[in-house]
Amino acid sequence: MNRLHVELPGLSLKNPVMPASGCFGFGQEFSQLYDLNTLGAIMIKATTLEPRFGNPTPRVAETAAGMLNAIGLQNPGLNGVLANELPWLEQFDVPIIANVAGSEMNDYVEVAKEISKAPNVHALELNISCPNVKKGGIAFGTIPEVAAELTKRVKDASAVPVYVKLSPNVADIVGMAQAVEEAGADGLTMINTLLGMRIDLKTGKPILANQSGGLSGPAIKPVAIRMIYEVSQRVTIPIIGMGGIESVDDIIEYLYAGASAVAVGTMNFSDPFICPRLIEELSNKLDELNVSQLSELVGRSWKSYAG
Amino acid sequence: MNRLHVELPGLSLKNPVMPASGCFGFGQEFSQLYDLNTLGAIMIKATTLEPRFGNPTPRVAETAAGMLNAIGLQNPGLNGVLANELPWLEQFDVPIIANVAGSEMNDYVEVAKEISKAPNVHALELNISCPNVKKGGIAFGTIPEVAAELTKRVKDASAVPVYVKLSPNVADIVGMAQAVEEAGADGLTMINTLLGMRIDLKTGKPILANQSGGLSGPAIKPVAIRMIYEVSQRVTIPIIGMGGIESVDDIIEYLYAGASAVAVGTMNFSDPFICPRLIEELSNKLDELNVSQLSELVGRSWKSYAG
Amino acid sequence: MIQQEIMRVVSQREIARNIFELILEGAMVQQMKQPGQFVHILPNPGLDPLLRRPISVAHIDKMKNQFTVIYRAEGKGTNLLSQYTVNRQLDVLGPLGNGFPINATDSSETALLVGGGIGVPPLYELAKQLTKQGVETKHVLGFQSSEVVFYEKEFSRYGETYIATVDGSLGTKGFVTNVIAEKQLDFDVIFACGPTPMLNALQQEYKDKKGFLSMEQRMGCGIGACFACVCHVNEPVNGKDYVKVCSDGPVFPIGRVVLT
Amino acid sequence: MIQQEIMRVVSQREIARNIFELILEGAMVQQMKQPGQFVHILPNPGLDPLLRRPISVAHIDKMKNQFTVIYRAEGKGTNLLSQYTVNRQLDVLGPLGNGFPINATDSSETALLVGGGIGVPPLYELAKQLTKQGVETKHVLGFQSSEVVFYEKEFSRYGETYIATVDGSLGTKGFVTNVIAEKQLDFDVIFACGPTPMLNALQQEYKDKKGFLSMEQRMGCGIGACFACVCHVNEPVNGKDYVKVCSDGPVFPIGRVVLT
Ligand SMILES: Cc1cc2nc3c(=O)[nH]c(=O)nc-3n(C[C@H](O)[C@H](O)[C@H](O)COP(=O)(O)OP(=O)(O)OC[C@H]3O[C@@H](n4cnc5c(N)ncnc54)[C@H](O)[C@@H]3O)c2cc1C
Ligand SMILES: Cc1cc2nc3c(=O)[nH]c(=O)nc-3n(C[C@H](O)[C@H](O)[C@H](O)COP(=O)(O)OP(=O)(O)OC[C@H]3O[C@@H](n4cnc5c(N)ncnc54)[C@H](O)[C@@H]3O)c2cc1C
Ligand SMILES: Cc1cc2nc3c(=O)[nH]c(=O)nc-3n(C[C@H](O)[C@H](O)[C@H](O)COP(=O)(O)O)c2cc1C
Ligand SMILES: Cc1cc2nc3c(=O)[nH]c(=O)nc-3n(C[C@H](O)[C@H](O)[C@H](O)COP(=O)(O)O)c2cc1C
Ligand code: FES
Ligand code: FES
Repeated sequence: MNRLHVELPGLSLKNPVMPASGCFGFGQEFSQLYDLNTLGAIMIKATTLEPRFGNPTPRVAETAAGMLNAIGLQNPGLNGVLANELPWLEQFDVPIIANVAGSEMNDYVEVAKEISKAPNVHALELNISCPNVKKGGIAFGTIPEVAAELTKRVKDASAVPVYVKLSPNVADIVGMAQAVEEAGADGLTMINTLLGMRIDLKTGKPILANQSGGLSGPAIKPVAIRMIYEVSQRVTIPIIGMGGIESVDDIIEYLYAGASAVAVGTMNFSDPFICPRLIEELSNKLDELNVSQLSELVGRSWKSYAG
Repeated sequence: MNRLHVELPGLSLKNPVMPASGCFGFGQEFSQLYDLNTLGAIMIKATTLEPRFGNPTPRVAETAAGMLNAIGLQNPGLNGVLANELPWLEQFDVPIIANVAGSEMNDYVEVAKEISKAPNVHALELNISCPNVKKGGIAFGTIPEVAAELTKRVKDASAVPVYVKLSPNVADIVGMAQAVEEAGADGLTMINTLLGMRIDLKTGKPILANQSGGLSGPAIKPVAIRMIYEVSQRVTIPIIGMGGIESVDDIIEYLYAGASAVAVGTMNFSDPFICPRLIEELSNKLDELNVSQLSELVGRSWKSYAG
Repeated sequence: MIQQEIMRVVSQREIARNIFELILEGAMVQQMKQPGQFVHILPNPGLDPLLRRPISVAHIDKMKNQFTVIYRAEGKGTNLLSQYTVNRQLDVLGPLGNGFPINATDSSETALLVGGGIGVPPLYELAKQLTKQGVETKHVLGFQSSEVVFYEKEFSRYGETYIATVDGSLGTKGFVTNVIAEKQLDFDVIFACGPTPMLNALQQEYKDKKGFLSMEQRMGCGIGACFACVCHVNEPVNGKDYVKVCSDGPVFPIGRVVLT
Repeated sequence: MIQQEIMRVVSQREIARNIFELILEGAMVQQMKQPGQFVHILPNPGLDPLLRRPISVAHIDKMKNQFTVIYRAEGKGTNLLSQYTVNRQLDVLGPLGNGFPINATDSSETALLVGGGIGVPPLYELAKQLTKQGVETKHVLGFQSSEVVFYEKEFSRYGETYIATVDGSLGTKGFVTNVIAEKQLDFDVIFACGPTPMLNALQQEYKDKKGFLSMEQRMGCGIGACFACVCHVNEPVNGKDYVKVCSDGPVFPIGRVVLT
C-alpha cells in the first residue's frame, strides 16, 4: 500500500501534494516542465461565469519572504474552462479540484453546477476569500452567515464534494469554519492570502495597480499553521493546508497542525519543480519519521499519542 | 527648524523614530549601547496593575522574515514601573509612551490614571491587542463596541493623550479605528502582531509553550502598510506605524501610507543599533527626496500633490 | 525546452556605473534560440528575496556553453546578484519567452535597433545575429547620462551606432527619438527594447512599419502560469484579448500591444 | 561593554560530524571577561533567517584579537554559519552575559567541569583559566556517539578527561552522571553546561556543593530587553522571582534556577 496515499471526500490522492489555485494556471505551462501525473491533485485557477481580464498591471509585488498579488481572477470563464482547459487535463491521471468564484451567489451556483459535471473534476474549492475583486470575493469570506448560505447553495448544486477556501482576514476563523461545516461543506482549504500593500518609493503610490493585494508565501505560514491548528480541533471535516510551503519540513508541520493534505502556491514561482521534488522527499521523510502511513501524522500537535 | 520634528498629541518628537513596546524593555539595556536621547520617543513595555511573570518558555520562535513571541506581558506591575522604571528614565530628554494593559477594564483604567501622572509619560498606548494573554488583551481589540468603551473610560482617567494600539486580527480595521476615534482616542498605533504558530518538528508540539504567539517582523509589513493606508484616509487622528521596519525606505513607505511617526520592534533584536542608525539615515533621505519637512511625506500614497 | 539549472559564474564586472556584465556557463545555453529571450534568475537561495528576476540574454556563445547578461544593480535582488564572484553558482530558469524574429528581415534590408537603458542588452545578440545574416544594422542607444553608457564600442562593430543621453553628457542630448529624427535614419524594420514611454513613442511613430518591441512587466512565474504579466492587445490574438509578456512575448510585433 | 562588530573569519573547520570550530577576529575580543560568556551571531545579512544565534565563547586569544566558537550545524542559521570561509565577514554582538566566576575557586581546590554535547565548548576556556590559576580541573564530557566527540585531546592537556557516549561508542556508555559515579570523582566545585536534563540531574545531586550551571533558552534580543529567556528562581533574587538567562546568566549558582 502506498504510504503517501490520502483519502478525502471525492479525492483519492496518490500523495498529499498539489499546486494551489492561481499558481499553476490550468496546468499547461508546468506540463512542459514535468509529468503532471506525479501530482496528488491540481487546484486549477479560479473559474467565473464570464471570462475575466482581471486587474490592470502591475499585479504582483515582492515582500519579505512573500509576495502580493492582485491578478483579479483572470480566467477564460466557465465555457472556456469546460471547452478547453478541463478536456486538455483529461490526459493526466490526476484529480482536478476546480476553484469556483463569482460576484453574486448565483454566479457561484451556476459555475459549480456545470463545472462539477466535468469528468475529471473530483471536488470544488469554493473561493469565498479572494481579496482582489471588488464585488463578492472576500465579502463572502468574512461574514459567517453569508459564507454558510453560499456553501449551502453551492453544495446543493454541485455533483462533487465541496471544499470551502477560508480567508485569514477574520478575527474568528473557528466560527467561520464551523459555519460552513454546518452548511454542508465536505472539507476546508486554508488559507487564502492576507490583505497587504506595498508602496513604490519612486512614485509614492501603491505598487499594485489594484492598490492592495493578497499576501502569500513563507511570510504567512505561521498564520496558516495557527488557524489550521485551531480549526482542525473544532471541525470534523478535513483540511487541505496551504500558505508558504517550501520544504518537506513545512509539509510535516502542516500535517502536525491538522491538515490532511497540502497545496503549494507561491513557491512554484521561485522553484517550478518544487511539487515533484517535495513528493519525492516526502517519501524519504516518512522513513526518517518511521511512520507507515501519512495519516498518522495528521493533528499530532494536539492529539496525544503514544511514542 | 529641525526637519525631522513631528508634533503629535502630547508628543513633541525630535524625530519620528521610536522603539516599539515590548522590544526595548524600559530602556536600561539599550542605554548601555547608545544614548537614548537620540530617540524620538520610547514606547515602554506593557504595564499591568499587578506584577506579572508572563508565560512559560519557550516564548519566542523564528519564522520566515519574522518571529513569534508569547512573552505574556511580563512586567513589574504599576507600582514597580512608577517606583523604578519611570524615574530612571527621567535622566533622558525623551518623551515616554506608556503601554497600558490589563485583564479587566478596571485594571486598564487604574493603570492609565496613575501612570499618566508620571512627569515623563507624555502619552499612553492602550494595548487592546495583545494576543498573548488569556483574558482581555485581544478580546478588547476585535470587538469595536468593547474597544470604544474601554477607550472612553481610559481617556476619562488619563492625564495625557491616549493612543489606541490596534490588532490586525480583524476583518474590518477601519471600523475598529473609527470606533475608537469616536470614543475619544487622540491617536492610533498600528499594528500589533498577527496571531501565529510554529510547530517543533522534533517534538511534534507547538514551539511556544503558550502554543500560539504574535507574529512580528518584516513578514507583516505589507499587512501594516495596507491597514495604515486604509485607516489614515478614514480617521483624522494621527497614526504611529509599526510592523517589520528595518530600513529608512521602510520608514518612508510608512509615511507615504499615512503614518505620522514610526516604531521599530523586532529589528532591535537583529540590529540593536537600528534606531539611531535609521534616525541618522533619515536625515540624508530627506535631502535625497528634497523635502523640507517630514510631514510633507505623510499620506502621499493617497493624497494628490503637486510634483 | 525550459530548464532549471545551477550555472557557474564565469565572470562578473561593472561596465558602467551600477551596470554589470555577468557571464554564466551551463547546458541551458544550447537551448537558447532567439535574441530577446530572457532568463529568470534567483538572486539568492533562501527566502529573501523570494522571487526570481527576469533578465534578457545579451550574448550567446554556444561553443563555450556561455551566455552574457547585462543588468543594472538597483534593488535588493540585482544588488545581491552583483556580488556573485567567479565560480559561484546561480540558479537560473530559462530560456524563456519568444525573442526577436530574425527571419523577419532579409539581407537586402536595413534594421534599426533602438534601445533605452537596460533595454539595450538584448539588442546586442540581435545585432550579432542580424549581421551574420547579412542584414545591415543601425543602432540608437539611449541612456540617462554618460556614466551609465555601455557597449557603445561593441555595437559599433556591427554597424553605425548613435548615443543619446538625457543630460547631453554624451552623444545627442535627449531621447532616442530625437536621434532618429535628427540623423534622419532610414530603415526597413525596427527592433526596440526599453522603457514603456519609449516603446509607446516608437509604436505611435512607426505603426505602419515592420517592427518588433520587447516589453517589460513585473513577473511571478515567468512561464505563463500566474497571469501577472498580461497586457491588453489592440486586436484579439488567438481569440484572446490579452497576451502574456513572459510566454507570448516579451517581443511583440509593433502595434499589437496596448501601450500607455 | 557590549559591541556590535563586523568580524573577520580566521578559520573554520569541521572537527566532528556537523560540529564546527570557527575562529573570529576583532576588537571585541578585548572585552571578553569570563569563560561562559556568549556572542550573538547574525548568520546572514538580510532577513532570512532573521534572528541572531547565541553561541558560547570557547577560547579567547587576546594577543591575537581572536576567539573561538564551536557549534553544531543543525538548523537554518547554524548551517549558513558553517558555510563562512576564511576572510568573510560576520556580524557579531557581544560579549554577552555573565560567565563562570573563576574567582570562586582557589588554587587548593579541585574543579569538576561537566559538559554535554554543544555545552562542552565554554568549558574549554574555563579549563584554561582555572588551570592558569593553579586550580586542578577534571573534565567529564558527554556526547551522543563517538562521531560527535570533539576536543578530548585539548581538554586532556589541562587535566584528567573522561568521555561518556550515549551509545557507548567511546568512553563510558551512558551519561556524564554515570561517569562521575563510576569513577568516584572527587571535587570541591562543579561547573557544568549542557542540556537541561543533565543540568537538572546535577543540580539535584550536588545542590549542597559549590557549583555553577550554564543554561540555554531561546532568545530574542540577547541583552535583557525582551523577556524571552526568563527562568523562575527558587528564591527571589534582588526582589525578583525570575532571572534572564541572557543578561543575568547564562551561568547561575547551582540551586538558583528552577530546572525541569
Ligand atoms: C523580460 C524582461 C527582461 C529584462 N531584461 C533586463 C536586462 O537585461 N537587464 C536589466 O538590468 N533589467 C532587465 N529587466 C528588468 C529587471 O527584471 C528588473 O530591473 C529587476 O527585476 C529588478 O529587480 P531588483 O532586485 O533590482 O529590484 P526590486 O525592487 O528588489 O524588485 C522587486 C520585485 O519587482 C520586480 N521588478 C522591479 N523592477 C522591475 C522591472 N523594471 N521589470 C520587471 N520586474 C521588476 C522584481 O523582479 C522583483 O520581483 C528585464 C525585465 C523583463 C520583464
Ligand atoms: C547562551 C547560549 C549559548 C550557546 N552556546 C552554544 C555553543 O557554544 N555551541 C552550539 O552549538 N550551540 C550553542 N547554543 C545553542 C545554539 O544557540 C542553537 O543551537 C542555535 O541557536 C540553533 O540555531 P539553528 O539555526 O541551528 O536552528 P534553527 O532551528 O534555525 O533556530 C531557530 C530559532 O530557534 C533558536 N534555537 C533553536 N535551538 C536552540 C537552542 N538549543 N538554544 C537556544 N536557541 C535555540 C535559534 O536561536 C533561532 O532563534 C547556545 C545557546 C545559548 C542560549
Ligand atoms: C498569483 C496568485 C494567484 C492566486 N489566485 C488564486 C485563485 O485564483 N483562487 C484562489 O482560491 N486562490 C488564489 N491564490 C491563493 C493561493 O491559492 C494560496 O491560497 C495562497 O497563495 C497561499 O499559499 P502560498 O503561500 O503557498 O502561495 C493565488 C495566489 C497567488 C500567489
Ligand atoms: C518580543 C515582543 C514583545 C512585545 N511586547 C509588546 C507589549 O508588551 N505591548 C505591545 O503593545 N506590543 C508588544 N509587542 C508588539 C510590538 O510593539 C509591535 O507592535 C509589533 O512587534 C510589530 O512591530 P515589529 O514588526 O517592528 O516588531 C511585542 C513584540 C515583540 C516582538
Ligand atoms: S509571469 Fe506568470 S504569467 Fe507571466
Ligand atoms: S533574550 Fe531578550 S531578555 Fe534575554
